[in-house]
Amino acid sequence: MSSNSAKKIINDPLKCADELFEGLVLAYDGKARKVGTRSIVMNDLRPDAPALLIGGGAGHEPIYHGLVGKGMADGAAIGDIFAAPSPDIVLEATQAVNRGKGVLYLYGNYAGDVMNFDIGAELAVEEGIEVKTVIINDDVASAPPDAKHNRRGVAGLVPVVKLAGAAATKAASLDELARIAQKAVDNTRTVGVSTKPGSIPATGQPTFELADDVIGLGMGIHGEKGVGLIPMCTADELAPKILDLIFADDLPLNAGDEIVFFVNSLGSTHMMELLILLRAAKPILEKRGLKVHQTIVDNIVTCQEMAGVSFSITKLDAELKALWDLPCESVGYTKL
Amino acid sequence: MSSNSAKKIINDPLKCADELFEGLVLAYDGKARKVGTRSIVMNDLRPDAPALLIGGGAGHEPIYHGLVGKGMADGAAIGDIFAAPSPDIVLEATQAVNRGKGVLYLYGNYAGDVMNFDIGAELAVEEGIEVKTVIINDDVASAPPDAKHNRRGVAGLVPVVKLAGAAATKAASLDELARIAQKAVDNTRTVGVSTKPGSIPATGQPTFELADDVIGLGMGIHGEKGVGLIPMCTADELAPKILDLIFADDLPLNAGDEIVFFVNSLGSTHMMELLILLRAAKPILEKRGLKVHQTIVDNIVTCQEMAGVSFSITKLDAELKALWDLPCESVGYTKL
Amino acid sequence: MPKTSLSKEDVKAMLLLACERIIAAEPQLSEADRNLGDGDHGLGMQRGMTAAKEKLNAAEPDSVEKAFSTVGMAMMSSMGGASGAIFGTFFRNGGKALAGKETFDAAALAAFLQAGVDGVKSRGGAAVGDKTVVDAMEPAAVKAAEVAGDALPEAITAVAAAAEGGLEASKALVAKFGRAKTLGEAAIGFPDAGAMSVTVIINAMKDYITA
Amino acid sequence: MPKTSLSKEDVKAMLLLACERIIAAEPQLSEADRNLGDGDHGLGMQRGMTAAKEKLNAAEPDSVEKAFSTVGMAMMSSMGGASGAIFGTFFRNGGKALAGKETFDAAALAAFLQAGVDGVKSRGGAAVGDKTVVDAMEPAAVKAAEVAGDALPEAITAVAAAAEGGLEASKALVAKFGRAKTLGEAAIGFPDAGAMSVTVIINAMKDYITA
Ligand SMILES: Nc1ncnc2c1ncn2[C@@H]1O[C@H](COP(=O)(O)OP(=O)(O)O)[C@@H](O)[C@H]1O
Ligand SMILES: Nc1ncnc2c1ncn2[C@@H]1O[C@H](COP(=O)(O)OP(=O)(O)O)[C@@H](O)[C@H]1O
Ligand SMILES: [Mg+2]
Ligand SMILES: [Mg+2]
Ligand SMILES: [Mg+2]
Ligand SMILES: [Mg+2]
Repeated sequence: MSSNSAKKIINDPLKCADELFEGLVLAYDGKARKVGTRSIVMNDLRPDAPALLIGGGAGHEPIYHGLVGKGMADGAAIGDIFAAPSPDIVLEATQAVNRGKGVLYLYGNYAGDVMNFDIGAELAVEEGIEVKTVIINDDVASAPPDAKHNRRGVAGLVPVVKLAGAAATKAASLDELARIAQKAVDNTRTVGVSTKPGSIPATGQPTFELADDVIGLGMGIHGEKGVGLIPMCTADELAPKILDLIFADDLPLNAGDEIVFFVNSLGSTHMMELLILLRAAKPILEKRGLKVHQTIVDNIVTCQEMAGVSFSITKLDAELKALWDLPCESVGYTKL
Repeated sequence: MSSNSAKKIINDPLKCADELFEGLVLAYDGKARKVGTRSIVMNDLRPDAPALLIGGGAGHEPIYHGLVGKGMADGAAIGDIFAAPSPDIVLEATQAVNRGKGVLYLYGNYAGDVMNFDIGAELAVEEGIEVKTVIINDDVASAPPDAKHNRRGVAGLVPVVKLAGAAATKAASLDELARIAQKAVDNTRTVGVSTKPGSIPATGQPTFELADDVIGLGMGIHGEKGVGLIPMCTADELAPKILDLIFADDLPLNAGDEIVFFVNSLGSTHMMELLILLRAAKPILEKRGLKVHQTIVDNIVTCQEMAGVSFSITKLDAELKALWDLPCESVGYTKL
Repeated sequence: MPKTSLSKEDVKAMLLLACERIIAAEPQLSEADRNLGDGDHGLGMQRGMTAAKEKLNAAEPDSVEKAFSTVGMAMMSSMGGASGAIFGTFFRNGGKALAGKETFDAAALAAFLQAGVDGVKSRGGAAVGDKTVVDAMEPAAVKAAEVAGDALPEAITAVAAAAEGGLEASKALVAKFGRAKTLGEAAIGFPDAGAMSVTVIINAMKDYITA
Repeated sequence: MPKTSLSKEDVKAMLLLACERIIAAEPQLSEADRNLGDGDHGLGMQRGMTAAKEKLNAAEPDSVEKAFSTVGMAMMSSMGGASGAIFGTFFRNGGKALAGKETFDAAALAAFLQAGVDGVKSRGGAAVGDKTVVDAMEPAAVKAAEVAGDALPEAITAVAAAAEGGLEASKALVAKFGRAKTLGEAAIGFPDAGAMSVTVIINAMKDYITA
């Protein structure tokens, strides 16, 4: 067993994914159940309806599996720490959420997730289950707009799953659910920054290296490189740097547009800092004429005790706004 | 300006409380407003009703002010970082939440809070506002059962404010509201542990010292000493140690009793660890015959990037259970 | 030249020196609180004394009483925390005892300290030996009563020594109030942060009076 | 003594050695992934090869094909992540190309590697130069085709050198797939973790065959 230099309250460092998963199922107080190796599926799902399945690697809690819930995802297929779920796990989850109308896979754009979900989909199709896939690629800093297929999926997952989850409570067909999920993705952009690495639970090793006097602008949630390092700066200096990257992207954000604005901590960045950043960011949004329909300030998309934040913007049209306003409840995100 | 060794995303280290407070008000999207120096008060409160005012020092976000909300507290009086609000702030908040039926002060048992809220109450009474006070003292490890007046208020604040907030939407009188809040306090116990200090935003200094190979058992959220240091251990070893301290206390927790079980991160302890601890704790609760009506796994009562966790148990009688089941929404805690 | 009696303008100048001394002592005061509490005592006192300085500088005081109570009001509203209530009460209640006095002499010093510590004790419930500000305030007040007939420079010098003695004695104590109260034996050896602030303030008064 | 042809039991033994070598190389493989990715590649490979070892040890293989596909299935289901899909596909598709073969010789080696790398390329979309496993697999497969007529020990030795050459060449590349793809120029100088695993596996095969 590796020594754990990160001083974490765990048991066997190699069993973290299985154990946190067991804990997660318990956190649902009987509203969801364990399926197969490492999938969680809601009980009491709408019959004869298309299903919403999310998933990804563990270690980023409360995502991904914590976004399973009422008005959220129907189920999640969970991998090991920082590793996409295997095709077997995807298949088990697919079978469990399917209610005869097919299953939408909705997950972040990582090579491992794409390949494993694709193999899982092939297995599901062999069993006669219709599968569609929508890939979340909200991370503006990871590739230019003309190479969206190379963009990572990061904190934009939360508004996207919220919207798709609301759609899943109403959609008549898998196609309709996929259309709305894709629209939510198309309307969502995120830029993150990091100030400190998280650690790999199995080894206690940091996930990356970062000097004390710099911020990684546009970094991914595993420490993937973004647009570059900038000198450590104040919240008031940082907020416009992040927003400018989002504004410079291809999503039109014009005066009068309504948005969801999500300020996310990557782990150990404290809510105090998120609120100080929100104070810096909101006037900039308002100056551009954007109307914030809902603000979310929380740590939902994390990488262990990594420090850093991300801003996500989701633009709401009338259809998405109506879906947004539906209540939802999950371990990771709840709204009345 | 002090150097900030904690690498935090802030502006002027001495203005953190004011700035995070401004951010917090923005996070409410117009549902709450700023009052006076540093108070937040919900709009659209039930007329002619007793009011629920909470408060305390800043730096522990999302508490205290983040527990203002629908079915939660009506308002909060906020101090500087780790400092109780001044009597002026308490008075401003009192005037703003009062709707002719008096105001219940509900806050954690710290000398500074008690003295400042007491002076605030004296000022409010001079203005003809009736005030009652219920003090939260859930921290089992801070004093023996016969010296509850010496016990700190910690994460039990969350279920207590939830219950009192639900009561505030229905209670006919200040006395009734105070009775229910007191009952919620009487039924709530917490034990916390710490593995790493947080930092003081103004100086970047750690809030306390703790060796790498020990855990502070029963420590308070500012690093106040608990029952002692124990060697660093696994989640499976730690969970029973914490629960045993709660079980050994004077709140009867017998087979068949229904409880709320709240696993709280003090800041940078990751949700993965909370879930692994929940996995260890839940079977122990079940073995004792306790029925967990609701599990909460979140970081709501924090001290900057301090690492550690607490377990809180609130025993529900029929009245409290009915109140628990009412929906609530706030920046810090929301349920359908 | 040592001053045997202070005008209200002198009192203001003396209190401004106390403000400066507390502001400068922030690191030591916070450090003391880190050992026993949450490490913010110096920051709170700095906030309070910065506000007090501003208020004192804003206008000449109407009276000796007003000079003290201005400091108390400023601390009470700007600080929060335990020490905002404690020092706010100390200066406000102490000041009230000087109502009508034209000058500040050794008898006034005794009246100020006695009323101040009485207010603190009834607000916070602490007594000597509980490892709080009272451990410095009470010996200072007792000594001031003894030397109330002496010349002010001698009186304040004796009072400052008594406060220091109280601070020193607080090191050996187990805390019974405030955040340090759960430390038990672990508190022994550390001086109380609030008591340290008391000595900084009284020493500043002494330095002003005896300079 | 070098082996010119392997029975299905030999293939099992050879694959068990590859499992051991990957498990032992966990720290280096994770370290390589930390430079370019999320630092878990060695952990995933360790998990996969531990599962593969168990499955191999559970029963004697029915066939040469089955020995390889057992490893592929075990990796595919136990690992997850990019490398679970990649190596699962590699061993499964490579194994399928050996259907019906009684022994494993240089021709079989060539068939295995070609089918394996083809599967990986169509699954992940990467080509040589994209800084992925393909950079080690493809040169190995190309070399294996060239030496398919040679004796197995000579063939595997040449193939292992080709894989190593590919790994070495990958250092100079900018990643186009996987987590490293956004690193740009910063990726230069570091070898690809997945390609490193390929060389560990092929070197283990070489050591078994030439021992
Ligand atoms: N009940 C009390 N009576 C008198 N002094 C007290 C009391 N509680 C705390 N104190 C004083 O307050 C000091 C701590 O002040 P400060 O750090 O500003 O407060 P907080 O505990 O709110 O952080 C202690 O060192 C002690 O002298
Ligand atoms: N599309 C792809 N095609 C081929 N190999 C790939 C591809 N994407 C990633 N890889 C390989 O996977 C390796 C990373 O594996 P691993 O760390 O297990 O995956 P993850 O990125 O999920 O953490 C890379 O070093 C690379 O060799
Ligand atoms: Mg990974
Ligand atoms: Mg404090
Ligand atoms: Mg303090
Ligand atoms: Mg990896």
